[in-house]
Amino acid sequence: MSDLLWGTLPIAAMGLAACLMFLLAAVLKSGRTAGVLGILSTLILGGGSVLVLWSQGGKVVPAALVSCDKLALFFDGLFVLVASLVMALSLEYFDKKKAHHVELYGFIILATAGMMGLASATNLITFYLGLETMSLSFYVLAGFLRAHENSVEASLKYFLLGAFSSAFLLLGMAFLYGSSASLDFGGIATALSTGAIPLGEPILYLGFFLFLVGLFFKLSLIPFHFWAPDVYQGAPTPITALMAVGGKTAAAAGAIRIFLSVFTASQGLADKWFHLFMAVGLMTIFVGSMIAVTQRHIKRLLAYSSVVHAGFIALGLGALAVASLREQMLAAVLFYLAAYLLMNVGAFAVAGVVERPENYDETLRSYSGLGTTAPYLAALFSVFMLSLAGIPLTVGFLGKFYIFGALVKGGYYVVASLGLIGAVIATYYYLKVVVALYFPAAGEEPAQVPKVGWTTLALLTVMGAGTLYLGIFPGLLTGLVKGLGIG
Amino acid sequence: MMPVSLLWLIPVLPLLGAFVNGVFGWKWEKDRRNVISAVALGSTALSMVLAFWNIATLWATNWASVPERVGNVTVDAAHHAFALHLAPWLPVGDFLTGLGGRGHFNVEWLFVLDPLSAVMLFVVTFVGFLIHVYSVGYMAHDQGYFRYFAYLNLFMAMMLTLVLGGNYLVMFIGWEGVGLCSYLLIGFYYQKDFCADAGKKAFLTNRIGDMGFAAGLMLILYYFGTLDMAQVNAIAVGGTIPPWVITASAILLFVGATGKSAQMPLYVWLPDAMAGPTPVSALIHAATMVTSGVYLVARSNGLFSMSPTALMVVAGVGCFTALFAASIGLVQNDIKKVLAYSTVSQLGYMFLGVGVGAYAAGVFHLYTHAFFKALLFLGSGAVIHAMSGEQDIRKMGQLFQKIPQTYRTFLIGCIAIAGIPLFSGFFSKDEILWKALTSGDGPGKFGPLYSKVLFLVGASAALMTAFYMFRLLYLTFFNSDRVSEEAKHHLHENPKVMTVPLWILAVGAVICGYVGLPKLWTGSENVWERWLEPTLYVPGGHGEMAEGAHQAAASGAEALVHHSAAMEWGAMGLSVLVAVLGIVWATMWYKRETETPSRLAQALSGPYKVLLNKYFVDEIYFGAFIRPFVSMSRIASGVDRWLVDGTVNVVAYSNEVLGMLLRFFQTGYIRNYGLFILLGVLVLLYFYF
Amino acid sequence: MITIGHYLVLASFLFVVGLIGALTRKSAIIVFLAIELMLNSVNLVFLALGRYFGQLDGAVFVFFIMAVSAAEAAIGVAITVAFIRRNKTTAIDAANLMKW
Amino acid sequence: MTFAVVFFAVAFLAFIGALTLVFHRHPVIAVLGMAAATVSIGVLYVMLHVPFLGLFQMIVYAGAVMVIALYVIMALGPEESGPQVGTVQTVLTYAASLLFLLQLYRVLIKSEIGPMPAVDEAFGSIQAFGGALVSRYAVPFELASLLLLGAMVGAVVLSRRQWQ
Repeated sequence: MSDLLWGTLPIAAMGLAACLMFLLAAVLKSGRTAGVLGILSTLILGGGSVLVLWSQGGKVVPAALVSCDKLALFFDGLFVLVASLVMALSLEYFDKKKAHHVELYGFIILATAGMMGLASATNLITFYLGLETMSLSFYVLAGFLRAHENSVEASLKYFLLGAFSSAFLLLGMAFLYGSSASLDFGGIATALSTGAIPLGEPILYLGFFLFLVGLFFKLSLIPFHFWAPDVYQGAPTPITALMAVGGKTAAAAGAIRIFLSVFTASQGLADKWFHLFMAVGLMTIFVGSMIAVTQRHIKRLLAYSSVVHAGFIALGLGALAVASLREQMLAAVLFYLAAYLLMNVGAFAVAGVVERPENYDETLRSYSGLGTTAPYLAALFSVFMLSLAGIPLTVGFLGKFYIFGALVKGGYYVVASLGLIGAVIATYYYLKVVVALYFPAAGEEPAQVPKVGWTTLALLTVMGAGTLYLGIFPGLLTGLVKGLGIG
Repeated sequence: MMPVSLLWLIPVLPLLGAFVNGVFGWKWEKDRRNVISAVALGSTALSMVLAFWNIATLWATNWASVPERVGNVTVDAAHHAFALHLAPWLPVGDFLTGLGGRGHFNVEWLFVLDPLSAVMLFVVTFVGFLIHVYSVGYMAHDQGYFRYFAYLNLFMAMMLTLVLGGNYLVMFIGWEGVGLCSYLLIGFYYQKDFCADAGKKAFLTNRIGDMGFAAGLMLILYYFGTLDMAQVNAIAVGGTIPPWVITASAILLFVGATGKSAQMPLYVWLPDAMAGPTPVSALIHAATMVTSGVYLVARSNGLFSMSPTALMVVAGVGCFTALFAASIGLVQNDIKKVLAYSTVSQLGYMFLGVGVGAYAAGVFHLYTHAFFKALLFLGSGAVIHAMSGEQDIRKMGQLFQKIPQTYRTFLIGCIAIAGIPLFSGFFSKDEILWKALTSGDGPGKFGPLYSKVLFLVGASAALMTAFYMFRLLYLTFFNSDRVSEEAKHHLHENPKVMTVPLWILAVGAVICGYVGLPKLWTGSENVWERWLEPTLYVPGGHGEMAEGAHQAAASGAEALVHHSAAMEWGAMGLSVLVAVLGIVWATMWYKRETETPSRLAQALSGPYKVLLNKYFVDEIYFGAFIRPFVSMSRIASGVDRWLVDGTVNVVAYSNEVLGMLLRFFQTGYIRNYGLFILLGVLVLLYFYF
Repeated sequence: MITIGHYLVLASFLFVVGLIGALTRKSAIIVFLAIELMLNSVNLVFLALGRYFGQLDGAVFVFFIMAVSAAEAAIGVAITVAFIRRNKTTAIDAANLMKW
Repeated sequence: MTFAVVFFAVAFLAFIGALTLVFHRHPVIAVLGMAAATVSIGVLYVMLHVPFLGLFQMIVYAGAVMVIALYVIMALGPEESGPQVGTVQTVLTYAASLLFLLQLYRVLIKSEIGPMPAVDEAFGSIQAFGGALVSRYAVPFELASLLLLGAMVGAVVLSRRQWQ
């Protein structure tokens, strides 16, 4: 096979899988069958191609406008994982909602293909197309529960605001193009490092910051986060997990790639975004936590939680600007993203299980006293909550620990201690949920949970065990993320 | 070599048991309680078997010919230690230490099997297993059976992690874990208010200690550049660390130890902790968890040995606590309270032992104490169980015929703790007192006056111990019959599942001391000390020290010329004398009902009340710390709730208010959100241009 | 003489007009079209820059943006129709169930 | 010179079209304004030497998108609704948009603006364009086709009346 084909193998595989699913949608009647086929094709085609390429050490094909280095493959693996998990959770969820539609799985796979494109783009065009493929699939997926008005509203909100923000992103890209006469990351980096900027520096900065706005929107950093709580609340819960985990990881992946290969080329620029990310990250952590404390809807609470987590990720991304910290921080951010995947998909999965068929957004009331009526589910949910809160012996703790450890090592004590304070505030609302699970308020009857199928329970068990296992023995993951970089 | 690589299973097995019972136990709570106990007992028994196998391996190892590394097990032949490097945990990397050296923050899951941890392993798994067995009978009729066994198993897992942890952070996990379990089990009968209060008190007091511990760890990490205990000890005795760092970190660790091991001034939680079920008191608050402070000091012996000041503090606090708690024990009327103060006092002895640098003696007392104190607690539980929950010894008496098995085992326990020769308590207590007297030779190099004071205070505490234990025995089993009619009606000997563990422990309380026969009797070196000696860290490396010790032994009396055999016999005689004296005294006053105690109490009503009210320490703490705090808050805000609940509430509240305000930006209107994006863009652009 | 600057200024004006439309119009359809106008202005920038640099890359990017716009139009109209059917109005402010 | 006149005329038309879209009360006229703007921009594309793309612009926007939009508006009844006036939102929007424009302007006057260089006839030809699409930009091209397929299915899914 030619190098070009090798380099695009994972994206092509997922694209093929998506086409297959769309074709099958015309024939299949049962959503469950479609789901199983979707999971199989994702794991076989997507997972297989990632494994094959990984075993070859990745392929870097400059001509393909995508780079399938090990970093991209790591992300591709995460995307395959999250897509499979979300599809497996959808099997029961959409049955319960009586809206099990065969096309669903095609869109999840299409979104995954988009994420892969975003994670391996080496050119602004592929970057943009990957982002839009992912976003368009999300717009559709958010509206999949058309019988519920929240779902439609979420879809509309996400669509309009997404298009609005990508206008800024595109304008930024246009000015970046104007400042380097190249759409290739390599070309832009050369222009930055040599200082050969055709239209002058101001236009470079303008382009850069407008571009960042688009990224901040996708990462849901404050003040570009407003869409997130509403959309997360309104979208079908497994899809929320996909958006919160896959979408955010993909945005972070794109950011990592473009920052490492382009924006570190000029130290002046790197200094600017270092400070910007620290400020935005800390603001996100603090403001997000404060609002999260007031939330009663579990999905909104989880949405703000994922906003806060984006703040921590932003701290890590910002520190990539510091050359001496780059390698360690990259590993820390990758670890954080993988940890975030496990615990967040788990938390949203429980939220989906607790949802009743007719109801749509459950408040904390639906969780009070689950410790007695559904002890296993409650135990798993506590594990995810404690991990999100960053309690030791969970993978969430280690994620924060590595990021703060790297910050401290780099001498950024102020940022690290502020972030730590924010992390402590953040524990409050997670513990609130755990308390509700085990100590229902006086006079409250313990809530009941709809019947849970074995697939969901098995997946939850795996994720819970993974959260704890990696929290105790992180060696597997730290070994994987060590030494990954732009090929 | 094989069993060492399975070391991690020892804590994991009880953890699995806790998991199974915690998650599925509620299904078996009603009619299949035997499944719950089978899970709990099975996992503990397996873990015990594994532990014994490991200990046997350690015993049989030929250190001269052992390879340095086998798989993920490394061997430190000089210190007789196997270290199992299970997996990395917090690999952060290198950093610059406070002394300008290179530190390595690479914490792994490190489990260490050496003679010291082997002793603890033996005590925890063996006594723990017996108490599990006993609990099956004791808890048979209680609510929350599955919860009880899940907590108990979790406790075992955490305690074993604490014991086996090879670095301070792994140990700290166990340390916090046992604290959590203790808290959960003290509050087990959470329907009763005082149980929950006692749990809270234990929690808060332990937090104070833990802060010291955590601060000590940070200091150690910053200056030593590692948290691996073996390395810290080695670096400490290496002499490159400034003395103040060593003293400060040792004292901070000791603050943690005083919290967990209930020493002055943080002992107040332990007597209250008796609110929990009695087997819990036996396991956690007598035999294992409360001794972990002693274990911590013994584990860090290199660190402590290098700081005479720290040792002086440890010995002083331990010695004073021993006397102080014993004096309170003299007049208490609750059977478990007497034992609780006795535990505090005995823990003081252990600290006295490690404080004078006699780590082996301190750990020896820890080991014998585990047997006889667990025995006494389980015996008291058997009494309480037989008396349908009565704990006041003023309402007992003449029980020796009604519950003979319990009586006999309790008697053995009392003799052992009193320090009568040929029973285990005698050997360990005598060893500690002797080492205290000769502490001028120890690493602390205490002056002769300090040594003598330590010895005399220790001996007086021993006198009181003998007295209050036999007072307890007589008031419970002899004296006059003061049992209420209703209790009498239900009075019965306990089932086999409870008495068999009692007998096993009783046998242990008699014979377990024979591994540490004094050299004075046998003429050859003490087996116990020879076993533990390799775990000691001394300046100049271990080999020389061992060599030196043997030379000293060879040259006989010369080296220790000022401690003649006669003097040692004398000290031993004195400690026997005080024990006998205490017993005789108690016999005179309490064997039969006499007027003396009450008359004396009237004559000396002032001191008596002071003792009865435990020196008013709870009240003093309340007056000195809590009440001023409360009244200050009254003055400050007029609402005392604010300050009692602490600033946390204020922070949380202001947080919520801010959150509520910020929430209103989330209007739900798409165009508002778009506008916020635009405003964000503007802020960004104007900030950078 | 028409320079690259003329194109950029025109594009900025169009972008800002689209911005105002997107944030003030009440009808969801018009808001969507206003956003398309913003994209159009970006297209103009790309194309002008490509022409300025003598490269085809800008034009290619515009081609892809158009493709995405067309896709977005299809999806957007479908979403809007679904929304309008449910709320019986095109008013964008009707999408206000989820807030705070 | 003629070029400049045509440019300004077309630019003016585009601007007026945009203003109509944003400010006209009647949705149908607003959409027609947008159509005018897109057609004008298409003309600018032709003037930028990429006639193929200009044509494409007119077909896609003025043709497809506008027609769909008009169709929706007509089908659902053209409610008269202009922009909001006088609310905090509008005031802030105008202010912020002006500031944004000012910022763009400040950047542009600091930029090193030069005249458009001459290009040869082959530039922007359909051959060159097609060649680039199938060679260098083959991967994005495939991705775009995937995206369009998804959009098609998505539109069907979202607007289908019956659910199972």
